[in-house]
Amino acid sequence: MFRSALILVLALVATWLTLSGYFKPLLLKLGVISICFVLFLCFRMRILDRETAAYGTLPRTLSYFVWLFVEIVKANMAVVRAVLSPSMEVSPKVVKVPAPQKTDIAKSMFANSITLTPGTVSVNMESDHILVHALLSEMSDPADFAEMGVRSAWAVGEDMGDV
Amino acid sequence: METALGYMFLAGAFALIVSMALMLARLIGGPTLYDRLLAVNSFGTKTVLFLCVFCFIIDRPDGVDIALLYALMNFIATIAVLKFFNYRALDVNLNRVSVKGEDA
Amino acid sequence: MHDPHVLLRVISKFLIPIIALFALYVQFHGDYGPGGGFQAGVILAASVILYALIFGLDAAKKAFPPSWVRIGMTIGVLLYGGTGVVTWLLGGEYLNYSVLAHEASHGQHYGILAVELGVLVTVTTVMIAIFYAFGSRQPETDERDW
Amino acid sequence: MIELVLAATAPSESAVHIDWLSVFRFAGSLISLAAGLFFVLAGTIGVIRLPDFYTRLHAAGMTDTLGAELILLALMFQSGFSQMTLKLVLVAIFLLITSPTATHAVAHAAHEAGLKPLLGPYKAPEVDEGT
Repeated sequence: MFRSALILVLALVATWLTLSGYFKPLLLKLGVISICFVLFLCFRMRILDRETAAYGTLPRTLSYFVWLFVEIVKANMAVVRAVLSPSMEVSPKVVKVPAPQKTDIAKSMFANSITLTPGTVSVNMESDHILVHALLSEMSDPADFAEMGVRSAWAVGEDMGDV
Repeated sequence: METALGYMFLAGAFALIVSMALMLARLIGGPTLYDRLLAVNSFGTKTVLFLCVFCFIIDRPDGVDIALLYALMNFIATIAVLKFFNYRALDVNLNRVSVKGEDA
Repeated sequence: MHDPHVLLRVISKFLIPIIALFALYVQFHGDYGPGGGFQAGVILAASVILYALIFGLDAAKKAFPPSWVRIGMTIGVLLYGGTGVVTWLLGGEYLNYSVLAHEASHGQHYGILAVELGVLVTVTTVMIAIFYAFGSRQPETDERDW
Repeated sequence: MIELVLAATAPSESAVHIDWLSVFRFAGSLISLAAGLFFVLAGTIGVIRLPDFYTRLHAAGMTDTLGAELILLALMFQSGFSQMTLKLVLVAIFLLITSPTATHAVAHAAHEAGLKPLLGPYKAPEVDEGT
């Protein structure tokens, strides 16, 4: 909990400086007061844990997002082609994707990555799999999802073996 | 070049407004409640983009704060409306794990 | 354990501190950009409301008790009015901040800070009070009625 | 006389000098703005055209991800290294986090409420010219 609080404070300081951009003494003092208040509020809400302070693995997350961005661009091309063609041939399909991630945060990262790539939307989260609705049937390949699952789990600090 | 830039962003703002108007058609005509919610959510995203572009045109960087706020409020509003329509009440705990939040 | 709202919980927990910090940023940068006590109060209340939406009203009432709401509503108004009375006692008009410090501009700064803080506290607590009142309402219609 | 001519030609010579950095920024923001608007409009057309709720989700997601990020990137190209760029990055991060979550929430609610997805191959109906 103390580690999470420390990480959260660092992230909040960065957010405050990004938002404010002024380095006047009065505003810096007010910033310290604000961060203390936010920390107090989080303490009262009992949400000071790894999920709130998910910044601990920031370098990994950033490099994961680079990989994800390429996937997003590829998927976007396919969806645009399907949507804008006059015949609009789509083949919606619902598949169950196994989600063996242990932590909730890794599962959330996986589900959000699935939704972020157009053409696949995570519809329901069960205990060991995610129900995914795919726009084109060739997008529902389990191997792609498995790779994305391993990589997204790695991005939030959970090692699941090789890609 | 300066005027070219201005016209470029004006055209961008106009295209965003057109796409928002088209989204309103789905909002009014959407057969189910969820279509309407989807349209509202997408409309909100476009509003954020429009605010960013508009602040750029009138050259007031403060406005990006409002766009940031709109992105956050859009999220909260979507969740609140969904929760209200699914449970007919706001007093429902969606969290099945303990409040402590430790991983089970 | 079956938990269908995992994603909502994780993302909301991530967002709540940032929304609260954003509220305080809006509060303290009222003289540099858009913002001020009223907007900041609404945003701060929104972070509590997001918590209440995800974790239920009972957890929210444990984190932000209704007694705080009652106290906050009075404290805010007292801060606002009290600043006016203090300036009055110091020899100025009601809410004439210039008399609060030796230099007029400093006094105005402190006065505005105090008044805006009063507005923030009042608006936050009133918004949360309204949400608690609405949220406690039990559904009148049955699931099959609509 | 010669000095006068030299003085007259000197400014025009410096005017030929092209500021490559601003040209690059202009081209970058033009390209990414055009691409972003293309994806936004394509997503909107998709939301209008596609047959059922679950398929419309995909079109809306297309707007939320690549369209939004590219338009914000176009603005970042123009604002350079300033406060505004950092704020635009923050807006982009928030959109990346909140929009898939909201999409998931809407889809999940529809699934819970029992809305059945349309499955199998689907083709747009032929436009009847006569009517």
